[in-house]
Amino acid sequence: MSVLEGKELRIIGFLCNWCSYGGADTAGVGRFAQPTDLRIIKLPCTGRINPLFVVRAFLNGADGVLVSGCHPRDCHYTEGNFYARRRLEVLRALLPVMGIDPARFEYTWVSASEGQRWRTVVEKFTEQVHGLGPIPAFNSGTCLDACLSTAISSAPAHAAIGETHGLST
Amino acid sequence: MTRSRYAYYPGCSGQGTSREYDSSTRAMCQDLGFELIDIPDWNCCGSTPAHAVDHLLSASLVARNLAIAEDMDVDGIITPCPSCLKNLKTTQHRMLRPEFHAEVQKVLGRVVRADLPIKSVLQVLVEDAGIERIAQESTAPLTGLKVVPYYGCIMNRPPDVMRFDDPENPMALDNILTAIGIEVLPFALKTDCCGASLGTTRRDVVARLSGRVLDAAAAAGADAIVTACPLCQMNLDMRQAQINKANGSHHRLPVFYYSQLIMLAAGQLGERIGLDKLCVSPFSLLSSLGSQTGEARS
Amino acid sequence: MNIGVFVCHCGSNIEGTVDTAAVAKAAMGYPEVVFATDTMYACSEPGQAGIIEAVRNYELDGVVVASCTPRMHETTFRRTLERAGLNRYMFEMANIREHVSWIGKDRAANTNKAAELVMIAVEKLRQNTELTAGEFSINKRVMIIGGGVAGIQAALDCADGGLEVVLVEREPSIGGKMSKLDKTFPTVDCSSCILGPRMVDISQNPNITLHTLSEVESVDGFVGNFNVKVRRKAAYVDWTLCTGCGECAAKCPSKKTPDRFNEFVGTTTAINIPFPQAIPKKASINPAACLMLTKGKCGACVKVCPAGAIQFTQEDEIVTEEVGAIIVATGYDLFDFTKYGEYGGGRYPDVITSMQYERLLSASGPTEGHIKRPSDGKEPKDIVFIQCVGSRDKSIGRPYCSGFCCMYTAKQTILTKDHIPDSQSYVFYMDIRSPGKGYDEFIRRAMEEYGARYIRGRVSAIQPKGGRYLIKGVNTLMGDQVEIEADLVVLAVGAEASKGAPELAEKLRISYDSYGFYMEGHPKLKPVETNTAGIYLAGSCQGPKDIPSSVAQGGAAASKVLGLFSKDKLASDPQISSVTLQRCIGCAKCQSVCPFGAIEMTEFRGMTKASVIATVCQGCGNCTSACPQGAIQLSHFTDNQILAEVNALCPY
Amino acid sequence: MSATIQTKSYDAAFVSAVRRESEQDLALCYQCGNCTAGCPVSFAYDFPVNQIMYLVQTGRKMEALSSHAIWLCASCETCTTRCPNDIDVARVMDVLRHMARQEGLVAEHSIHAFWDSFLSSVEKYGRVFELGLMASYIGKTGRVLTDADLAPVALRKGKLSFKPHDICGVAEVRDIFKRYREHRS
Repeated sequence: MSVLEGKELRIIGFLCNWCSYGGADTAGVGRFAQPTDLRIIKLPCTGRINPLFVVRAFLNGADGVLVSGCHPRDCHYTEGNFYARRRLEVLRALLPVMGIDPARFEYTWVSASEGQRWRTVVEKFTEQVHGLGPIPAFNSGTCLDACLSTAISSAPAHAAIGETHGLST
Repeated sequence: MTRSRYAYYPGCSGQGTSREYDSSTRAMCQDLGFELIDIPDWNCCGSTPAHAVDHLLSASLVARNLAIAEDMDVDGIITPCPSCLKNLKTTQHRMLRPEFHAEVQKVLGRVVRADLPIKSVLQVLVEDAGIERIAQESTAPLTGLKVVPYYGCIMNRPPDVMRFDDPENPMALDNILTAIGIEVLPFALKTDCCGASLGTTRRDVVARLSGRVLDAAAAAGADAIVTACPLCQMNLDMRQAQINKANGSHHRLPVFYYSQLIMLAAGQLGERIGLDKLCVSPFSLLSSLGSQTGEARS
Repeated sequence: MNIGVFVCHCGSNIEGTVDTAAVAKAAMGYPEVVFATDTMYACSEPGQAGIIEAVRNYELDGVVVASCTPRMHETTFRRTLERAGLNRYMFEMANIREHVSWIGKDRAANTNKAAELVMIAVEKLRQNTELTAGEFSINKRVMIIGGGVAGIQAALDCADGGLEVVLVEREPSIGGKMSKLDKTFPTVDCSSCILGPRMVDISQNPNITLHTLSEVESVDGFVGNFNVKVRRKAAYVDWTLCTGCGECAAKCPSKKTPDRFNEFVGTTTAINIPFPQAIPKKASINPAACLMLTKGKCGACVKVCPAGAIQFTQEDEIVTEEVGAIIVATGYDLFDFTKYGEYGGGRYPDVITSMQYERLLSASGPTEGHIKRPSDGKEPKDIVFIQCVGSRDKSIGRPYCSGFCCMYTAKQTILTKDHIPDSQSYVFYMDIRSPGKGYDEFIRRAMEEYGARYIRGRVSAIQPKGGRYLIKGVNTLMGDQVEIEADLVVLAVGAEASKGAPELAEKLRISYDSYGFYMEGHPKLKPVETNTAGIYLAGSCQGPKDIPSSVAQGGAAASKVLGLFSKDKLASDPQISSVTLQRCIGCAKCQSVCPFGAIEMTEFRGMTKASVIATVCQGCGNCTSACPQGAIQLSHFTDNQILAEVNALCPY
Repeated sequence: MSATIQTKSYDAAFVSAVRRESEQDLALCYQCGNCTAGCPVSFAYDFPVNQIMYLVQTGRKMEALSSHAIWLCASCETCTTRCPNDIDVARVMDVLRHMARQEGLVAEHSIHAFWDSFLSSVEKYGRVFELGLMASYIGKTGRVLTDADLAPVALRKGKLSFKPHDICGVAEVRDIFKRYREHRS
């Protein structure tokens, strides 16, 4: 199985369990129609997101990655989303170096009550990614993405995570 | 205060029925250090008829003036007339939509950015000059004069387009008039409609609506009404006789433009202030004040 | 591993726009899937039986259910697995209802998406390991935040259930909004007569500790073991000595002090007891108004206080309370109508709020229950009531219906007629919302027996007119404009979230909606729960409610706490972090990012290693993201588990 | 009053046209009547403004477009300012006038005539020429005595000039009208 050829692009969503996943549910309960591209991976907290998850998604062919958590100060774990913001800001800065258009990456805050807002976020981001089209393949790129990709493909996952030292905190 | 340059849009009535508003406004701005440069060869914004007939036509007529002003190296466009102001700002607001912007340029036949700040003279007076400044200028405060401030309906409506003062209880005029020694009475009809352009076509409507304003002003114990709108002023002043006739009332309330009173309080008199252009003569009222202005008149 | 996949129709909810059979068929192609089927209602009795049967027949060691959101049925199915003899964590859910069938019309796209979500679930499950919950003991005390009628009910029910209760109230007295009401609908019985005794019960119940004039400062810990710091604000009176005799208030010279309890109708003294039935009946000083505290001279109260209780030097004090559960009952506030310029924006003295009117009606109010105009103290004859002030109004960010205004307005017209027989009430309404027991009959009585004139339409402007007010409205049923001259205008102001509600939510780590009302666990099935274990809601803090509903929720929340405390130990969530010692380099990054201080650095064969305090870890996984070695991993959300999902979606 | 059969009276094309032209969604209107309550000209209307909105909501094109109300609206923006659902009611009234004009359903001829005279004055001179405007208006309506009482006053006060204030760029203004007509045709 893969994306519907021509119709969809590959968009991955990393959502925290308490706010944004709930917001996506609220949107569903409200029957707020959305584009079908997005595939959601549920995490306890955006603080659990290691930037390498996002990088891995891109290097493996994701056309867009959306991260969504609780509003600042509304985090179920008090401050997980602050750590996430810091890490993802660093990541955003690094994406161009890896030859990835930062517009393919978005992180936002949606609470469990904001079904409408979630719909808008999904519509906007999907449109944005479709505007950019499919991500170019990563066969020969900058030396950085070369070594990153080898690091990730060769080493077992947790070791690869080791490479993210700089991004971690 | 940094001396600001503004493109000035007088509006058609400024050349006709509200000459005194135009001239006293120019005088006032000069005194307060605004540099007004008329938008060269400006055209009528189409007023109510244009937007009542077609929004594209209305916007295109406005846009010609915007386009000319954009070549002028000014801080913004200002106009004394709320009706013109509404057309200017509404056009700018609607042109935020790219499709509409394109349509307008097509009809206008030239490029227009529609990005210059657009304000009423009243707004720049409050924001650039400031109440204190106006108070300082008033060497001959009009103490003893009791007025109601009449803003008219569209000076700050709709709020999200006009973005100035409170749409239900505006205070700009109140504050200015108080600053020049005038007693401003509380007035509930501040923003009620006078009947506007229906004056010619449906006199009955204006008689009723402007009648209410005159009645309320009299009931409040005002010696005069102060306006910031040519159309309001015309309906209340020039048509006051018509209204009295229609309603069996006997009002003789002078209807000033605020700019006239500011100049009066600044000890300025004569042609530019154009008190003699008011249909309901204010002179007996002014002389009764016994203030130096009064004596100067009598 | 043998994996079974069950794709739910949920009647037509999913099947309507997803080909569940095709999804099941696709699932058969996924690694280690030995059984896949579609099923009508996976959560139903036969549905669950089908899962158990399949587990036995196909020797499954893991199950994926593709149906609704895990927030709905994850626990249901985990129990099913346990009944089938599997570990409850050898289970994954694919949310193909809220995230697929309900948000997309295109059946082909939905089916494809659903199949992919199932694929992620399978790949995740392949990485799952059996987890077993530990146990921890709980502190069977409960804190109730908010002493309105909901909080009072919850406190009394918990105390009667044998629990130790700590009741925290922001104001000097408990009683909340209800204590300000004169009468209650639809029975028109006296508010303080029915609430008063309950308030007394609170003060007399040995199981209840009462902190009034107090606010929650901080909340630490988790279900079973919360640690709450409460700020007891200075009353400048030693309440252990104060007898509530009221001598101080009688002698206090600053008589022009704004009267909060009376909604600022009339004034009070700087030192006062807010109202006769106040609990606790203790005096407190308003520091902003007290001459001694502002100017350093006076002290009249000190001279007259027989108990010598006045203490100008008193300071705020922080009290720490250990509790196992918290009930939030912080209520609501009233909409600030000054946002409506067309209603005078607060400039007209005789345009008042419905709550101010209650105080005018109340025998214990500033006018001893005589209706008098604030401006001149005259008795009004023509009174206009305007409904939906701050309700159902998008333009000022209050699109919701406050629910109770229709009812209290009807009540107020009835009381008005009782107080002033020759008066006439007019009510401008948009719709009448009276869906309670005996409610609509009550509205009818207001019109039929008490002659209140209801006008269907909104009011556009209120303008002063010769000492009275001109109300310019519309009668939409006739399509004409209405002008009424009235002596008094009462605005039926709507409800909004209590001031500071978001800040408190952040301390409690519960979520709130865009208006500041707290989010319940599930709109239908978990009305008094929150998504934070051990924290419950009661009353209007969750959304506008009338008295009966608030009382019902108070009781409901109490029963939830009693249920929680019925066990001596709680099962701990095994989805927590653990350290692989060989990999840990003792850099303490994990410790520095842990929001809960759940990580301590320990010595292991002479080397520093991180170790997780199981009972403290809340399972956010922040440490796992921070660890440069991948040494500390959050169970059930390990790097490998998440990357398995990513790889499944992004194959090359 | 004869019964209106909703299924037949609902003109979907009209409803969507109003929505498109005004950029306002009348589904948001819950008929509180606030627009009517504050409308200064309501006393002169055949349909109060909330009923005009209702006619649009229910797709009753003919009644809406042939009403007098849409012409009498003074564009004072009170309704727009106070609508609890943030509907720009005045703009909808404008759009209805535009449509009525296109459909040749003009209920208030004098107003229609005044606007035409006004605009043709603008088209002719670039700015409004009051005397010319009045003359043309009187010509169109035959209302010989319109404001006859005002003219002398205005003249004495030097507020009416006998010669039009025409501008150099009048050709540009005429082109605007020309291109606008082409664009609309």
